[in-house]
Amino acid sequence: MKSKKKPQERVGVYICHCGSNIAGVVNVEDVSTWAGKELEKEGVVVARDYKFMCSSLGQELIEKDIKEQGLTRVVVAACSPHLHEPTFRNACSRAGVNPYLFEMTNIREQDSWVTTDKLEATKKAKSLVSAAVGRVVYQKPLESLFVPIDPNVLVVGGGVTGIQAALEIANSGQHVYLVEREPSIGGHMAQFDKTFPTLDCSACILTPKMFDAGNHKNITMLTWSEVEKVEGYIGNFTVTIRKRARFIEESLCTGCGVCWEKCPKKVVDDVFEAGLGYRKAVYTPFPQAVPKYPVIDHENCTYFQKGTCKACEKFCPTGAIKFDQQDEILTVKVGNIILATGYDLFDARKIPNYGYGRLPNVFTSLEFERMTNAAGPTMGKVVLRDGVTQPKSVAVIHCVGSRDKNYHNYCSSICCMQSLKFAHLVKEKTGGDVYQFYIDMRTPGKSYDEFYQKIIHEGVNMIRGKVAEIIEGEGGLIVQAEDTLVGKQRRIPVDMVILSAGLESRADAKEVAQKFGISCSADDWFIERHPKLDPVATMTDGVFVAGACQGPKDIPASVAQGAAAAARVLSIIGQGEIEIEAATAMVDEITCVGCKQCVASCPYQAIQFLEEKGKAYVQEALCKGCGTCVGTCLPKSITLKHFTDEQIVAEMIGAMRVMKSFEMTEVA
Amino acid sequence: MTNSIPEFETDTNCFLIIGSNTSEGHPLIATRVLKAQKRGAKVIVLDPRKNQIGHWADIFHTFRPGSDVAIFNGLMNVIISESLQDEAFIAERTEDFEALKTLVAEYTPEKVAEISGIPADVIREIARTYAKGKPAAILYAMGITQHTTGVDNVKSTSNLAMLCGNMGILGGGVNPLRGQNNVQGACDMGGLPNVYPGYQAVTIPEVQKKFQDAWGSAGPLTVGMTVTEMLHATQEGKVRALYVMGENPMVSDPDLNHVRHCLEQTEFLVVQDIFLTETAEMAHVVLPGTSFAEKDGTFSNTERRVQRVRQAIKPVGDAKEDWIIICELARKMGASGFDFQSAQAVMEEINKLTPSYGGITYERLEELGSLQWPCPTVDHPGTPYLHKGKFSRGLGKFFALEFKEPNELPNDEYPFTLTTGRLMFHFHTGSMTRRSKKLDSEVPEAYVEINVKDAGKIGLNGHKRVRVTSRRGEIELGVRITDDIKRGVVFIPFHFAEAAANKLTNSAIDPVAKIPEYKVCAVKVEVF
Amino acid sequence: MYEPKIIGFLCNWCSYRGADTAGMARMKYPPNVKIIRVPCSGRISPELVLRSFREGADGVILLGCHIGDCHYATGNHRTAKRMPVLKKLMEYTGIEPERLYINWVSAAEGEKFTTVIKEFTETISALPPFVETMK
Amino acid sequence: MTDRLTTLRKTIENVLPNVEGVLALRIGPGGITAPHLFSKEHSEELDKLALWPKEPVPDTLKIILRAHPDAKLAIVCRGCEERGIVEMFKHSQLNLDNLTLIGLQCEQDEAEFCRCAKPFTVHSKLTVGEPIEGVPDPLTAKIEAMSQPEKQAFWKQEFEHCIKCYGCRNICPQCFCNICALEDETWVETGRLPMPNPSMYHMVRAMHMTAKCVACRECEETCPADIPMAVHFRLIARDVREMFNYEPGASMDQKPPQLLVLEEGEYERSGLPH
Amino acid sequence: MIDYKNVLTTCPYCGTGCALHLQVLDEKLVGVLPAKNHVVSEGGLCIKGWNVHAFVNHPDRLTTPLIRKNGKLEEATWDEALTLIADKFGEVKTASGPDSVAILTSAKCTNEENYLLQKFARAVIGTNNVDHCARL
Repeated sequence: MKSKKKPQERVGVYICHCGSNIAGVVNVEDVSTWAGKELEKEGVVVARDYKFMCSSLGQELIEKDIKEQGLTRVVVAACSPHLHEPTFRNACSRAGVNPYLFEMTNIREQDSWVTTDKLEATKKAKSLVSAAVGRVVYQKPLESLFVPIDPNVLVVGGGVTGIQAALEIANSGQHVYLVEREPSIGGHMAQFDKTFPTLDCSACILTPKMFDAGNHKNITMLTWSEVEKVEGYIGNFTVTIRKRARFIEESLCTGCGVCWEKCPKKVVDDVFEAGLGYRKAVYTPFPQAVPKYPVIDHENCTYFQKGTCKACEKFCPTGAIKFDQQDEILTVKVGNIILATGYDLFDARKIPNYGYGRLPNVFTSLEFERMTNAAGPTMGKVVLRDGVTQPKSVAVIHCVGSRDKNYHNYCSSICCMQSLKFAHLVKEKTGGDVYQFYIDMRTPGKSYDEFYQKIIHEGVNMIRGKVAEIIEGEGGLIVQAEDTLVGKQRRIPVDMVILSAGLESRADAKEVAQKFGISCSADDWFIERHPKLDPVATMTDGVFVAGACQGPKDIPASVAQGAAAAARVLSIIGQGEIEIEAATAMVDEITCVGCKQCVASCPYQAIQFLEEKGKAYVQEALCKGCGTCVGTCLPKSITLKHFTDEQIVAEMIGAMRVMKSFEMTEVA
Repeated sequence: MTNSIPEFETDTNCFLIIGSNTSEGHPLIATRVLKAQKRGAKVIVLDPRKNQIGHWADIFHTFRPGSDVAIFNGLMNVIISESLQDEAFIAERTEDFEALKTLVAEYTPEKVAEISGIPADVIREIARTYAKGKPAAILYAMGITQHTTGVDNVKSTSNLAMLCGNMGILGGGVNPLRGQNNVQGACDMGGLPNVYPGYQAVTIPEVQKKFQDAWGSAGPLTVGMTVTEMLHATQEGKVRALYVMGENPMVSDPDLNHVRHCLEQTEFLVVQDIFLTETAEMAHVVLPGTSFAEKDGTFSNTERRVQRVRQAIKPVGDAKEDWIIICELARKMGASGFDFQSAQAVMEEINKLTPSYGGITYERLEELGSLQWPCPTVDHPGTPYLHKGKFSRGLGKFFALEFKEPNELPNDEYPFTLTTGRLMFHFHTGSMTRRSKKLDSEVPEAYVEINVKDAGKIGLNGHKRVRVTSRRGEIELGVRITDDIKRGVVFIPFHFAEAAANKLTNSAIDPVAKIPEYKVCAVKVEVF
Repeated sequence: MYEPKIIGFLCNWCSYRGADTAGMARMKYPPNVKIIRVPCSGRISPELVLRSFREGADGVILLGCHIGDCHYATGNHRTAKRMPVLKKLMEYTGIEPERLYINWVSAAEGEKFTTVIKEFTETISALPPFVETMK
Repeated sequence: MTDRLTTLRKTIENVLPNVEGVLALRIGPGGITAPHLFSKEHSEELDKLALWPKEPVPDTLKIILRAHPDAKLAIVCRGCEERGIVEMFKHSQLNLDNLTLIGLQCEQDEAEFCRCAKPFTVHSKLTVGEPIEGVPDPLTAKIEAMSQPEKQAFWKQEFEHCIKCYGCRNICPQCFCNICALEDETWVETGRLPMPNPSMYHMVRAMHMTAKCVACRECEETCPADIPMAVHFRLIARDVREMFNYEPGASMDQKPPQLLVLEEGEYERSGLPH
Repeated sequence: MIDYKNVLTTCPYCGTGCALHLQVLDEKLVGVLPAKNHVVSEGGLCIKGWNVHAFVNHPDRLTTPLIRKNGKLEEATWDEALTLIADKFGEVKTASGPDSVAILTSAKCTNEENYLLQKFARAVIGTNNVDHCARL
């Protein structure tokens, strides 16, 4: 029988005002006075309220009480523990109280911010404080376990973000596996011609980085590859990667290009060229591709489809074509993972009013990017779908799929600047009229608004209004919109329309998140640990996110995040070992009856069965502390540290006791 | 018990249970009551506490401890005034009915309601239910007997049973539920100061001669001392040596401070037991006996059913079967007639000297499982229910009994009435059950049960421990707040030596049966 | 009308953060639910739910990550297998099964959290107090 | 029954030389039956071999195996007891290689007494008697048909009768834990009678019997309060079968469903929100 | 050799007289099994009955006679203890008469033991000072 005697502890209770965030709704003085008096029987010896508990003065208050009043347990009622639990745990630790003897209760996000009635909010706060006090006396000191960090890193996604992250890490001397789904790294940025607001040549600034990454001794480049499975935990991930068959022997290939010159099969390139151009069945997406090796497109290759051809094999000077190549499954061990999987472009076909796909001279932003690229399908010429006619007037439509409750509520953040860039390029290349249809202009980056002013001076027509419809007429297109500045409907005839499509999360973002054990927001962007203070970490230790996979971002922000994620990873590697979850499960060998039910129930295979003893055993380093086994074990021989039945029940009783007492006083 | 346990399930149509916490004290008897209820029988429970059986009874009410005689008189008042009595039975089988009738006429339901706290209408309802529920059985336990009016209470139960013709029939009767496993057997075997085995009075010279012939020597013609008297006598030096086998008066007897004083005065105390009980700790010589699992013998249950106890394991350590110890001691003192080779051999002597046990042999028990005495011969089938056709004394006598207050009543200083009793999870002085892990974990320590309103009155706001004081002593213990106990009454289980309820209880005794008033004394309850 | 007492067991990774999200968006919901944070909905054994009712809870709400999104991969699968059985048991014992509610709320679903809490509080308010029904 | 008794005696006589003992029922003093370990040294005891009333023989097996884990034994088991043994095996509580099962098929009156859906053995290689069809369970049907308030009142009353003897737990062949959650005051209040409604004891026990109860009904039989608790277990067993396609004791290698991840279609059948 | 037996006996807690089997494995008490076709208990037991074996081998059990020497109880042999008692009883009986000895029999012991002890009181000591806690 477990000892059920209630422990005698000295508990300190601290109620945070959080300025007026909490104190504006919850009567914090009342809560602290009440706790000091009514919870005395539960062990409370000090109860205070303070403006900002998380401030250094607030923390010192706790530390001082611990030392002077001999507190053995600390409860802080403030914001979400996801925010400041570590802060107060550290404060306790400094004053000599084990961090696991601290309990935090959330009276801001889950009380003052969500409750209208001040009295009710105060009651709820009391109830939550009572619950925390009830629990904290049963908490036990825990010591963390440390495991060594594997210094290798996995970066998923070879766009500019991933490249940046990979280079930062590789340059510091650690090894990186860079996994890219496409045949070449480079991502979206490789498709662009110019970048806003500086109008640098995109390729000129990106390709050197791609080259560096491709040739770095510390980077293993795995293009045309995808991550299949991730196991393990921070410091010790085992990642399974499928390296798809290129049908090219990389060690023999020189990237001379004879194969794609000789390949008879022409294919519309709707990935890199956005459908405007062609490639062969054996190809590299673009001339500066890294790595230089082409891939054979199995679905379009005549040999694979019809069994004859082999032109490439015939002409290859080094005999590098290998039609019998198979997918390769690699297993790599890494300590940290950075996800930089980027974004998908919003599919403009979803808005039928804009006619994309139906009206030939409606283009998407990506199509226009390729069109203006000197190496692109039109050699940089701005022309209509017929490939020859230069447009005399062009409309650029903002917020296509963004800021629209039918599609995405969010602002894609890059479209305004991108559209201005398009206006400039149209003017520069055709001298025609440009009409910008926008909802609001958003130019908050460095030199962004200056760029906007400059474009206005170039004589671009700015029309504030959401485009209702694009129709055919008068030998071209007619854009219908309400000009909200003048308050009148306008019909503007143009030759060409560019839809500045928004960014959206990758179609398989959910699947990827699941694979890596992180979560997605409602729009399927990966969720960061904290939107302000921890933007590149995730709730899963050792897995970081960077760039547009976390939300729409422009190049500078993506690059910054790539570097930031790299810095976080390097700091972990630098620690050499990492503290892992102390709140793991534990088997009481005396009471375990050896029925093996827990072994089957563990999602991590962390429970071993010791045949000799006939008992179950938890491997701490594998245990993630979910507690599923606890719910399975009938005699309750397994306990989850820090979430024991005793603790949860005490917390529940604490909350309930106060609710009941209010009920009684109200009746009386 | 006049009747048998299985009859309850099959025959009884109404149960009047008073002063018995049946489902805790005698759980498997409560089972039969429950099964009868499922068959349609009515269950009436009266007790100062709404105990478990009270929760599922058809009629339940609390009453003031000690008002039993008044309640019975009130019930009989209703029955007679509504002519629900069994005239034929009264005429043929009983005597002195008129005296009873005259007396109970005074006890109107309204008057009884005032004394007992049971509303007049409820008294009427109970009376009607009982009278119309023939065969109806009265079940009681120490709640009836442990009073200074214990004998009156018992007589009242038989008054009521006879009034409705519920004696001598299957499923009826007056059924005291004996508390200890073999209290029936201990009485049957002459473990009393006034009788030899089989209730043969010590004062009758023929009886004395019979035993003298059989044993070579016998006791005097005078009645000996009861427990309470023995203890008093030690103080005066009248009793110099005391031999206690398997009893623990240091927890079980009333007014323990006084008991301690007496035992300290005893010149030579021998205790034979399986544990070093509170009494054994005071002994001059302690003899290690054996538990039921280590010896052969028989127990007689509350329905006079004699059943075998069989040895399952050898005695632990150097302990010896108690019957062997007695034989060895007797032989040591030079006595003859103690050369038994087995418990069976002892039973053979009992068969010869105890008429009611004449036919209860080990061979028959092996074959039949059990036999209920009276069973005078080896071809007698045993007696499931008594008084069939005729009472042992001939006619059944009605006793006209006035209600008398208990010896000690609450006052301003001691405002609560303390009543004591048992719990499901412990047995008697707890020497065995408190050493059983499972049972001990259920109720590891003593507590006082108090009504929720009284708890508020004494300021028990969240406090977990109280001090209970009577004129004789004080104990400190836990507290349980409940609305299942009558206001003004507190209850303490007596199993716990460290907070022994019997430090508080009154040693005032019934003048006839010499039974102490465990069920009523005045106490105060204070928080600290 | 009475104020129902509701215990909410929320997983640390999705639902508790979903509640935080609701807070950050200043969405309002009734104060009856007292949230207890657990690592995973799989940690909640039927015993804990039953004990909450025993202590006088009128309703118990159990929120976890969406199936497939569990921070512990498949911890919530066990919840999805255990709790329906408990609901059935409640039904067979004559306890309104709607007193126990299981749903999935992600960290982003502040609005869903608010709706779920509002609806559950309404459901429970429409039932008599649990303790009363057991008397 | 004489016929089965003779055949069973013969079967045991044949098995006895190859094992350390055969667990079966024996008539004792006063005609009271109890499980007994028959041995070749005392084969004359087979004169007292009995069939009925059914006793929790697997429970006795459990006790013997704790002290003699490698004992080579045979056991006479009815359908329910065989299922119990299978579950014990699946919970690593015994080694089937060391155990000879002698299946005893129930007769009509016995099956009806137990309201048994499967009064026959399926795994035993040696069998005695002819298997018969299962019989309906009118009690469970009756209780299930009650309205919610009726159920509430019914079970409140039944739980009020409970004297907390732990007999149902003690006698259950599936309760083999060293310590028991029902004895932990975190879950079941100690020392209180009647237990507060709804009984934590019975609710927790019903949950623990999920995917475990083999419908032997020993619990109901030993209950001094006559509580029809197996009704709960049977209703839940039906749900588990429907939701997760699992039946305790039916197969040797199927794992209890609540341990595993959701299979195709299970979530949809669980009744949880989509 | 596995020595397992069920010993049918009567429960020593309370006067109901339920039957139970003591489960004995290799001469150790390992459990309790109710008796299904018993006339009183019909296969049921209360919690005390189910745990009746638990105290038997408790370490507190008295395993040897004890004699008080210098105020303390000390272990002694059976012969020492019985001789001391016999001598003392004899001396008290001779000096103060048989009624200066009193004997408490037991409602927890068997009929046979109660019979023998009252026989001892009446036949060996010569007193009717025999009682037990029937009233308690």
